[in-house]
Parts: sequence; structure tokens; C-alpha cells
Amino acid sequence: MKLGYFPGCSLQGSAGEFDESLQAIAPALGLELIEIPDWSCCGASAAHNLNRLLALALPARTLALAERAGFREVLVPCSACYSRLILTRHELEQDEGLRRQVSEIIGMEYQGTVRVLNILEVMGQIFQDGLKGKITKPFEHPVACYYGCLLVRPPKVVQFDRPEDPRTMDELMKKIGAEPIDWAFKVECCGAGFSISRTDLVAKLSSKILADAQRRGAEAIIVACPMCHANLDMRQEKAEKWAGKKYSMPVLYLTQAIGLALGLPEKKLALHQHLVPVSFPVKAKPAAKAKAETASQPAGQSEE
Amino acid sequence: MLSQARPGSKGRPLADRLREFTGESAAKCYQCGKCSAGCPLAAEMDFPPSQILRMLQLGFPTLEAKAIASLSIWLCLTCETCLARCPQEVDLPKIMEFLREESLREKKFHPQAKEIIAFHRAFLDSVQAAGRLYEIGLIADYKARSRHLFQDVLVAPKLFWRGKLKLFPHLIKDRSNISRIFSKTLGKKEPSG
Amino acid sequence: MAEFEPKIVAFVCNWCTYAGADLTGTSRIKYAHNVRMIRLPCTGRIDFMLLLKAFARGADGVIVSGCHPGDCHYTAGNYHARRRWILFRQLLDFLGFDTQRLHFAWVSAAEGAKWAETVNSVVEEVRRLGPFQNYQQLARAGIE
Amino acid sequence: MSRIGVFLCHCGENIAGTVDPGKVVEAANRIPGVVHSIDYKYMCSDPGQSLIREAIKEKGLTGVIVAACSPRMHEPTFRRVCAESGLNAFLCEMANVREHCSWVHEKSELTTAKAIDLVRIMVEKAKRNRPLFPIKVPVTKTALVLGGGIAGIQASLDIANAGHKVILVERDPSIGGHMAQLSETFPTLDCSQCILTPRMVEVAQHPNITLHTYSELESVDGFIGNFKVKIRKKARGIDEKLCTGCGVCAQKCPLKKIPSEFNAAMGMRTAIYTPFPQAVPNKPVIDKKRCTYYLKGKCKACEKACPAEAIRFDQPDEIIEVETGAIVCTTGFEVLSTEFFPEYGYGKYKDVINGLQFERLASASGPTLGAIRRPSDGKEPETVVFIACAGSRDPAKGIEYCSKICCMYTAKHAMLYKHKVHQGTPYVFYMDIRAGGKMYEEFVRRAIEEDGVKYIRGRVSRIYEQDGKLIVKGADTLLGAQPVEIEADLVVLATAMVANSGAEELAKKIHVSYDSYHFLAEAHPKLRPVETNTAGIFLAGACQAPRDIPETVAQASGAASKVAALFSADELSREPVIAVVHRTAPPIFSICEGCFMCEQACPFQAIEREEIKTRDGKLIKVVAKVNPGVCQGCGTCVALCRAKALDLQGFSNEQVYAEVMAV
Ligand SMILES: Cc1cc2nc3c(=O)[nH]c(=O)nc-3n(C[C@H](O)[C@H](O)[C@H](O)COP(=O)(O)OP(=O)(O)OC[C@H]3O[C@@H](n4cnc5c(N)ncnc54)[C@H](O)[C@@H]3O)c2cc1C
Ligand SMILES: Cc1cc2nc3c(=O)[nH]c(=O)nc-3n(C[C@H](O)[C@H](O)[C@H](O)COP(=O)(O)OP(=O)(O)OC[C@H]3O[C@@H](n4cnc5c(N)ncnc54)[C@H](O)[C@@H]3O)c2cc1C
Ligand code: SF4
Ligand code: SF4
Ligand code: SF4
Ligand code: SF4
Ligand code: SF4
Ligand code: SF4
Ligand code: SF4
Ligand code: SF4
Repeated sequence: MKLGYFPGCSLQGSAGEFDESLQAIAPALGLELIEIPDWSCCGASAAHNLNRLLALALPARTLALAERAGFREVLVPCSACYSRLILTRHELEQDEGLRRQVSEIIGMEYQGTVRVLNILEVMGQIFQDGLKGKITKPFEHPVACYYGCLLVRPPKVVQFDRPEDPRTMDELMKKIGAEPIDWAFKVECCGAGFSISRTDLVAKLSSKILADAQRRGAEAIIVACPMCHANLDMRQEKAEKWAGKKYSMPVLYLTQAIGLALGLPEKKLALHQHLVPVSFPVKAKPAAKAKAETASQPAGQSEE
Repeated sequence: MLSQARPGSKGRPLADRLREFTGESAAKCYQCGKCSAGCPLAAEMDFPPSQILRMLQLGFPTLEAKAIASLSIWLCLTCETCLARCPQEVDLPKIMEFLREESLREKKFHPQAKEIIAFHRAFLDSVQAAGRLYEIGLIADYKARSRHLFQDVLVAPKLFWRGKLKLFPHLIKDRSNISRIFSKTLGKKEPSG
Repeated sequence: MAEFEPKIVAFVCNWCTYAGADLTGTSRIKYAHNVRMIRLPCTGRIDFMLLLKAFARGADGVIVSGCHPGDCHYTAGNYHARRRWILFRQLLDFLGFDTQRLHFAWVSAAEGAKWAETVNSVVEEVRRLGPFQNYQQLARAGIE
Repeated sequence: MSRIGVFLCHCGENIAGTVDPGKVVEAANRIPGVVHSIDYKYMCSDPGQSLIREAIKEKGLTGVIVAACSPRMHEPTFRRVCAESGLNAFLCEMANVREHCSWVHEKSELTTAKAIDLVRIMVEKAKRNRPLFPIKVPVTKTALVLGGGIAGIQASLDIANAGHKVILVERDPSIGGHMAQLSETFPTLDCSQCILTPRMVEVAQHPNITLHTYSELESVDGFIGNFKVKIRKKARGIDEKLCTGCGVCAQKCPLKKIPSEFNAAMGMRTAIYTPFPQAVPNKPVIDKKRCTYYLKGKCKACEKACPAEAIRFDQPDEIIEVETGAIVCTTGFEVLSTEFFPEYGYGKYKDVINGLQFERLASASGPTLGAIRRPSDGKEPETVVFIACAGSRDPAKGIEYCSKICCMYTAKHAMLYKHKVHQGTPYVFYMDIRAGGKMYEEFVRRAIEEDGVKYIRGRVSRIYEQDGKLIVKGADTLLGAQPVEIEADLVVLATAMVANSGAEELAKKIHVSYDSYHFLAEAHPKLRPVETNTAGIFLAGACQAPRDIPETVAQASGAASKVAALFSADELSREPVIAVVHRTAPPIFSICEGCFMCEQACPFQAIEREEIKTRDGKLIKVVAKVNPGVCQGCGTCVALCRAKALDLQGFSNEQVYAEVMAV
């Protein structure tokens, strides 16, 4: 699969491990990523806080560049960037006048021909075609798949998975040998762009997420977004302080988990960059299995 | 006491302009509170999201002023939870965005929003200069603006040594294009907050 | 010269506008006498030729009036009339006919005053437009 | 040659005060075809009427114009006068010189001139009038009632008690509908089954009612008074005549874990089953989609056990044909699938249930014998959260409208819960409390004030499970939209009432329209609420819109009285203002081109297709034909027919054009 690639600023900075791990697993998955030439920041999460047109113009510039470069589909691993790009695409599709206004601002004709894909969509497609034989070290841990806000919302714009109880990541994790737990905070917000300006709020929100994952026996939280990662990993210490208890919950990008299952060295997956060490208890699996079982459909409520 | 009186110069009701600029109608809202019930930060806000909408529904200037000067509009995370569940599909995140712009335009923001605005400004300044975000620059700039000099002193070095923060900014090639975009949208560089 | 007195033909439905015009009468609301009403069961009964015929016979203006949408006694008759109406107007426009001479209105059985207003405004409008002089052409076109 | 008489009324000063009668009479006399013209003070008075009678006889009039008030006022009077004098009533017309002339204009030459015009217009029409005769249609005095819920039961009993035959068709194995599932009913809290089952039995035993359960409508042809109906009686898999209803078969059936439809999946049933103990008829059916014998060819445990040897695995469906004069549709509603609300976790969490399920929990005949126990672990719930408007008033995911009854049944549920679990706490999240009805508001107040139900004004955003509790995240909008979190043991969603999933096809089958929500549409929302725009087809109950039992029953009785009125005579008599299709001698037969534009346009499905054949049966052409029993005379078809093959009696092209020519 050959796709246009928009890493976004975080993946070139604080979320470098997301980019590194994605690049590391790409060859094994037959994925070829070509960066959009001269892409710029999408503006998340600041632009839409201050100026609506700017918030549309920044993503539109990158999309227009992608069009110019001849891409039909662009992979956007960061959920925040993904959200900005797909919302911009949606709004400009709805409103022709706005599309023209924005084209004028960016000095390029934006046409709306490029599809915007998130990392789960792309991985889902690749995994569907089968990974047989490539999983050499199954990632056998109970994990909490954390989707966050922006991959599934707003449902009518992203049109991806089930908005309240998405499954794509859980299915992916099953395929690499993990046991996704059924938990309640898959799509609760972690505080998003407040990781620097309102750490107090982030600590509160993240703490609830970490606590539920821990309570239900997860050994790691799997994420697909640099902001989620920042809030759950970088701010975990603060969350622990706020809650008055230890979580010690490793938070992995899904690309890292996949990389481990593919047998890639930890170093290549940049696991060392996390603040919470990525280490797992040795036993405790059977219990987690039982938990996962109870999550299946209860009988008696459907017609069958 | 509330009054509907709108002193001559105050112009049109905010809800009308909201509709014009975003297509969203405040009148659609049932005031059912489902948005407030699910908003991750409703408890931290001075007015939960449904109340912000209520302030636009009546067209009373005093209430509109309250909405614009609220902390809520700055606390909104654009998590889209409210929109995803609202029975009337009221696009609250978009309405919040509109109100933030109003707030900046009228320079009537909530005192506690200062840090948040400072962060956003620092962020955009960085983008404006380089075309991409320069995180160390952002943190430094934000600290200078918010005067939270010591916040994060413990975390930042860890990040740096783990290779998460890069010392130099990535510059894109067509930076003139970016500054053009900024000047056409934000106008000239906003005075520092 | 005496002021031009336009001749207006009104095609009205039995259930709404005819009854509405009755109410104008019982309420003794006065209006211009220029109108002659033709009662039909429903506005759905009206075809193009009937309207053209009215013009060909020297009408300076025509009113078609029936029930409000959704109130039609026959549930859908006035809906058909409206659809035909739109086509008809386009056709007239195409022929270069002055469509201002044709007026479509909804007057319910309770809108006596509205009927008077409708007639008065159409009479005014047509008076402004002057006599309809192309009826000979219509006649030649085979309408007669 | 026409001989028209014109009779001008003064209406005291009402007409004569503005219009000059002498001039009008004089002008009328000069209109070709007018042989007689006089004026009189009060035309509708006895002496006035005599003037008309005498003139008809003496002058041999072929048409009468009464220039007076609105025809809406006195047309029947003057038409009767003509008929009494031997002149066909439809040869009489009125020129409205009062409401449309003298009352709306000042006294003037112009007003008199207008009156003369109005007379002339009507004279020209009347010259072309033809004698018309009221249309007679025979009536089959049997009614078909579709759907055996409370609406169908009530309508059937009322029609049957009026002395007419009724055929009641019910899709399910038993009649009773939703009401049979209810525990107790607002606002009186009487036991639903106690008041319903006697009526179900009455239906079964009534000599005038033929009951077909487990049956569906195949097709409907014909028109008012004369419908031809086909019914598919689905195979029950048992011989109803032999079966005694002993129930041994169900006891022996090894498949015991099938969610019971009647118990809204709160209880289980077998593959051969009677939906509930009071079912009418009390005979089982075999669920062919689940029975092992039908699926795999073996088992037959029921057959072996049946003492009456009533089991018939090879029984075929049966098609029954009946003739009826009227149809009453009472097919009821469904509750909206709660799948639309993933945030509430219905289907994921066992203890999130819907209102109908709560009814079964609270019902003395239900799976828990009326004890409130939550499905997951059978525990008595200490805190129950009821969520109103679950699906209603939610254009985003559910439906736009208010389901009307859920406010009431939610108050009822909270009350029933409190009556059974005294130490429990019921919470109700609501948007508005809609309790308009006799003793309804009082009922809700009782729930709040006496039973201590806690009402919270706000909608719930999300429910999730944590440590055996359901965490309900709502907000209290009366406290400034503060988020509220309640740890509940059981959550009950007041799910919306929606149209049956098959409502659209059914509507098409019986030729009635439906609204944008697929509820069947009445002829007029206020003044003809139980009629449809197809004559002879009536509606009652929740198939038309969300309804509670009192309204449903009132409507059912209303529909029944319409049917009884229709059946009160052997023939229907109708105004002859209807459309007719041109007919002429062979070889032309009709100028109709067979385009059937008219068929599409007619709002009443009155246009039929007639095949014209040679003597040896060869098809010559297909032409339109108006069914006089169905046509309402709107004339829409006439305006549409390009071939001018259609005409409307009483408002024919000839008549109307003549009027225009006279303007
Ligand atoms: C949870 C709940 C609680 C309620 N509580 C109360 C209460 O306390 N008090 C009150 O007044 N009301 C209550 N109601 C409302 C009440 O149930 C309805 O008013 C009533 O059932 C409507 O009766 P119906 O006969 O119109 O429809 P239904 O009861 O739905 O009956 C329709 C019947 O038609 C049959 N049918 C459907 N389609 C076909 C077909 N194509 N051919 C043949 N047969 C067909 C169905 O099988 C059914 O038997 C409650 C409703 C609900 C959902
Ligand atoms: C302000 C207002 C607005 C409304 N708007 C609407 C609306 O928009 N849509 C709608 O559907 N409904 C509306 N309604 C309701 C509507 O008016 C009633 O539903 C309807 O009039 C009830 O009709 P009725 O024949 O039962 O009673 P009424 O209209 O009250 O008729 C009763 C008749 O009985 C006569 N009468 C009384 N006592 C005796 C006696 N002892 N002997 C002989 N005759 C007697 C009275 O003089 C009267 O003529 C409105 C009502 C009000 C007050
Ligand atoms: S959920 Fe929607 S309708 Fe309800 S209060 Fe919020 S914005 Fe208004
Ligand atoms: S988008 Fe803003 S208002 Fe809406 S739920 Fe998220 S934080 Fe609250
Ligand atoms: S159908 Fe309507 S437009 Fe036609 S007569 Fe009726 S009421 Fe009037
Ligand atoms: S066992 Fe036989 S007789 Fe008894 S209910 Fe079953 S079928 Fe009927
Ligand atoms: S044959 Fe079917 S219905 Fe009869 S006992 Fe067996 S499974 Fe049950
Ligand atoms: S009846 Fe009450 S609960 Fe039901 S939809 Fe209407 S307002 Fe909501
Ligand atoms: S529209 Fe006229 S020509 Fe066409 S089928 Fe009907 S009657 Fe015949
Ligand atoms: S007159 Fe109206 S009802 Fe009669 S056949 Fe024509 S369209 Fe149908």
C-alpha cells in the first residue's frame, strides 16, 4: 500500500516514537509512506481556539499540497491532525463559498480530492489482508484500547467505526495476540491540548482513564494519538499525585505494540522515550482472560 | 435583573451573527443538558455548555456578555462529545470557537483564560515563524507569556534527554505562504497577551 | 378618458376560497368589483387552457385561489394544481406573456379579509399594467 | 332549445339595497335562452319557492337560476324545490349576488352590472347542465378489522354488537397486542390483563366475529362497500380443531431457551408455544425458524406427547378470500430499537432495559411474578434510573416527535417500583413532563409528592458499568446544568413509539397514505380523524400516531360507528359530481389514449383500467375507467387528461368553458 504521509509536528518532536515505530513496522506491512512536500502545521489545537479561518486555512494548505503532489489518500497518524484535516475537508465540502475563500487565503486551489485516513483505518485494512506468519512474538497482554475523542467524533464527519464503543483497535490488538479488555473509557477525553496549559485538568481526566484501565486488569493502554500519549504517559505522575495512588501503567502507541509483535527490537520502536517504563508483570494472564470473556454479549436481550 | 434592552450601538443579537458566520442556530437547543452531562470539563466550567447556549437564546445583551467573558469557552477541549450525543446536533464546539473569537475581538476574556490563550498564542507564533511547531520554543515562549516559569521544570528535561524535544526548529520552505495565511486570517500579529 | 377598469377572472375552489369569499360578504368587507368568480370543486380541476381561455375572452388578469397546502379538501388536489401552476408560468414566460397578470393565492374559508386584499391588490397591479392587448394573438393561436 | 328561468331575490334590502333589481331582471330577459325572469323579496320563503314551482310547470323550464345568496346557504333548498316540480335537481344553479356582490360593493351602476354578469355566467352554465342522478353502490355488510390489539378488539366488538359481521385478522398467534403485555395502566393503575382478557374472550365467542390469528393480509381489491380481500392463514403446525390447548406439547419441547416475544425477552419460551396463558385462541404454534424438526428433520417430541394427535408438521399456509364492505386498520406500533443509543449501553449491559421489559418485570404474570429483580443477577434494585425521551425528541438519532405516552408510563413505572420496593429510590431524568389528559397531571404529582420519585430535569449523556453498578451521567438543568452522577442498579429507557416496520407495505396494500414517520394518515387531522382518504377504510389506535389506551379505545369506537353508519343502508348514495371517461360506439370505444396520467394524479385511486376486447377475446385497447364509488369529484384528472377523454359531471369542460365565455 502506497500512501501520502502527513506526520504532523508532534511526530517530529515530542511524539517521535510514534513516527519511528510506524516507519519501523511499515516495510514489514508492505506500507510505503511518502511525505507531503513542504507540509505545514495543521494548527491543532490552537488555531481553532483563536481564529476559525486560520483553523481551516492551515489544514487546507497541506491538503492542497497533497493534491498537487498527486495523492488520493493521505495517512494522518496523529488524531488531532486527523481531526483538523477531516473537519476542514468536511466543512469545505459543505460550503462552496468557504472553499473559494480559503483557496484564496492559501493562494492555491483546494479541490477536496484527497481522502484523509487515520492510522486505525490503514492498519485495519492491512490486517484484513492477513499478517500470517509475520507475528513472531505475540503481544500477549491484557490491554485497554484507548481511542480518545477525535478518531470517532463527530460521527457524521469521520464516519469511522462505532462512536460510543469502537472496535477497530481491539480487533487489531487481538490479531497480534493481545486481549483487549472491555472498559468504560475508550472514548472519554483525556484533556487533549491542555497538556501544557492546564495540567491540573489533564491530571484529573487522565486519572479517571488510568484508574478504569487498572481496575479492569489492563497491563497497558494502547493509544493512537500523541496528545493522548502525552496526557497519559508524560502526565501520569501528576495524575498519580492527584489521585493519591500509583498506576505505573505503560502507554504504548499501537504501532509500538504491533512492532513488538513483529519481533522488532525495542530500540527501533523507541520504547525508551516513554516516561512510564514499558514493563509487564510476568503472570496474571488467566484472570484477565476471564474478564475479557464476561465482556461478551449478554444473552436474553437480543431476539436470538 | 435581566433586561432585553439593547443600547443602540450594541448591534444585533449574538445568536444572529452566530447563525450568519457558522450556520448554527442557538434556537435549536432544547436545553436538555445532555451536552453538560457528558462534557468532561462541565464541572470545571463557570457555566456548563448548555448554559452558554441558553445565554445566546434570549438575545439579552447582559447574558451575551457573560457568555463571551466566560471561562467555559476557553476550557472547551473540542472533544466533540457534546455534538456526538446532542439530540439536535447543535455544534457546540463550533459555537465555542465562535465565542472565543468574539471574546478576543472584544478583548473581554475571563482572567483565568490567560494561560490558555497564552499557550495558543505561543503555539501559533511558533507556527507562524517556522511553518511547523517548534516545541521547545513553544514551551519557552509560553512560559514567558504566562509567567509560569517553573511549571514543568521537572518534566521538560526528562523529555529533552529522552530525545522527545528537538533543539532546533523544522523550517518549511514556503514560509512566505504561511505568513500570508496568517496575515489574511489573524490579521496583523496580535499584541502579546 | 375614464380610468381603465380591469376585468379579472377568479377560479376558486368550492371548499376554501369560495367559502372565504362568502365570509368577506357576511363580514361586509368591501373590495373592487372588477372580479368575476368561477366556482370549481378544487383548484386541481383547472387546466392551462381554461386560464388561456379567460385571457382570450378579454380578461386583463386572472386569480387562481384554493386551500392552503395541506388543507385541500381532496388531500392532494391543490398540490397538483400548484405543480401545474409552476410549469404553466414557465410556459407563459417562454411565450413572452406577462406573468404578473396571473396571481396564485391561498385563501381559506376563514380568510374573508385576505380575499378582499387579494382582489384589491391584483386589481391594482393589473390597473398598473394596463389592458391586456395580446388576446387577439391568443385567439389566433387557436385558443379561441 | 333551453328554456331558462331567472329568479332574482331582494333578500330584503340586502341585495335590493345595492343592486337595481329591475335592471337585472330586464337584462336577464335579454340573455338568449332565458324565457322567464322575475324578482321577489324573499326567494327562499314559501311564496318565493312557489314562484319557482309554478314557473317550472307553466313555462316548461329546462333550467333554473336563483340569483340570491351563496349556494353554500340555499342550493339544497332550491334544488329540492326543482325536484319537487319534476325538474332534475342538477338543472338548478345559483348566482351569488349577495355574498359576492351586494355585500361587498357600494351601491352603483358597476355593482348592478356585476350582478348581471354573475347571472349571465350561471345561465350559460345551466344551459349545458344535464340531469344527474345520485349514485347507488351496494354494500357488503361485513367489516375487516386488521390487528387485534385493544383498538382492533374494541372496534370488532362495537361493529359486531351493532349487528354486523366482522372478520378480525391478527398477525401474532394471539390477539391482545401491547396492552396484554402491560402490568398496570395509568392513570388508574388497574391491572391491564384484568380489564383486557374478558374482552379478548368476548371476541372469541362473539357470533358475529370470525377470528383469524397468525394470519396476514395478502391483498385488497375493490372499493367502498365492495372490497375483495385475501388473507394468508399461516400454518400453526397444529390442527386447531383437534387441539384442546392442554399445553403438554410445550412442556415436552426440549428447546426451552428461546427469548419470549411476549415477555420482551425477559423470559423464555419453547419452540411450540402459546405466547401467554390467557392467549386467545389458547392454541399453540410451532416456531418453524427454531423447531429442531423443521431445521434438522428430527425431534417430534411434541407430536409424541400430544394426547389429541393434533400436531401437523406438514400443514400448508391457507389463503382465505372474503368480501367486505369496510376495513378498519388497527395494526398498532412498535417500540424503537434502542440500538440507536450506544451511549446508553442497551444490549451491552443486562440491567439497561426498555419500558416494555419493565412492564413484564412488574407484571404479576411476568417472568418474576411481579417482583422487581434486575436481569443480571436477580437482585432487587436499590436505585433505579428511568430515562424519558429515549429516542423521542431526538432528530439526530431517533425521531423528532414526542411519543406522548412515555412521560406517563415512566411516572407509572417509578410508582410501581416504589410500591414494590419501599426502601428503593427511583430517579427520573426528563426534558419536560407531558401529562395532558384526564387525571394525568395529578398522577404525575402523586408519583413526585407521595411516592417520592426524584425527577431530575436533564438528559443523560452516558451510562457505563463499574463494579456491578451502572454509572448514569446526567445533568440537572434546574441547578445550572450541573453534571449529576447516579450509581444505579437498573436503568429503564422510555423508548419511543414508532410505526410498525411493515407499515409502508401495509399502507400500499390497502391504498392509504402514510406520513413521513410511516404512521398511517387520516383524511383530516382534526375533522376526519378515523377516516382515510380511501373511502371505506378507517383507522384507529397507535397505527396512526402514538396513543394511549383511552384515546385508542375512543378512536376505535369512532371508527366502528363510521362503519355502522356505512352499513346502515343497503346501498350507498352519493352526489353524482364525479368524473367519467369518454365512451363511444365501436370501433373507437373511447378517445382515451390509455396514458394513465389520470391514474397517477387521482388522490383517491378512483381510476381503474378497463380492457376493451373483441368478441373473441382479443385485446383492442386499455382505457381508463372511473370507479363511481370511489371518485370524490375533485376534477384533478380532468385537468390532466391531454386527450380530453375525462370530464367532471356538474363541472364539465363544456359548462366551465361556457362560464368563462360569458365573463
Ligand atoms: C411500555 C409501555 C407502557 C404503556 N403503558 C400504558 C398505560 O399504562 N396506559 C395506557 O393507556 N397506555 C399505555 N401504553 C400504550 C398502549 O400500549 C397503547 O395505547 C395500545 O397498546 C395501543 O393499542 P393498539 O391496538 O392501537 O396497538 P397494539 O397494541 O400495538 O396492537 C396492534 C395489533 O395489531 C397486530 N398487527 C400489527 N401489524 C399487523 C398486520 N399487518 N396484520 C395483522 N395484525 C397486525 C399486532 O400484532 C397487535 O396485536 C403503554 C405502552 C408502552 C410501550
Ligand atoms: C383559546 C383556545 C384555543 C383553542 N385552540 C385550538 C386549536 O388550535 N386546535 C384545536 O384542536 N383545539 C383548540 N381549542 C380547543 C377546542 O376549542 C375544543 O376542543 C373544542 O371546541 C371542543 O368542542 P366541544 O364541542 O366539545 O365543546 P364546545 O366547543 O364548548 O361546544 C359545546 C356547546 O354546547 C353548548 N352547551 C353547553 N351547555 C349546554 C346545555 N346544558 N344544553 C345545551 N347546549 C349546551 C355550548 O353553548 C356550546 O355550543 C382551543 C380552545 C381554546 C379555549
Ligand atoms: S445536548 Fe444539544 S439540545 Fe441538549 S442542551 Fe446541549 S446543545 Fe442543547
Ligand atoms: S467539545 Fe467542549 S463543550 Fe463539548 S463536550 Fe467537549 S469540552 Fe465539553
Ligand atoms: S381541494 Fe382544496 S383547493 Fe380543492 S377545493 Fe378543496 S379545498 Fe379547495
Ligand atoms: S399437546 Fe396437543 S392438544 Fe395439547 S396444546 Fe399441544 S397441540 Fe394442543
Ligand atoms: S418438534 Fe419442534 S416444536 Fe416439537 S418438541 Fe421438537 S423442537 Fe419442539
Ligand atoms: S411523552 Fe414525555 S418522555 Fe415521551 S417523548 Fe414526550 S416528553 Fe419525552
Ligand atoms: S389521462 Fe385521459 S387519456 Fe390518459 S388514461 Fe386517463 S382518461 Fe385516458
Ligand atoms: S375526479 Fe378526482 S377523485 Fe374522481 S377520478 Fe378524477 S381525480 Fe380521482
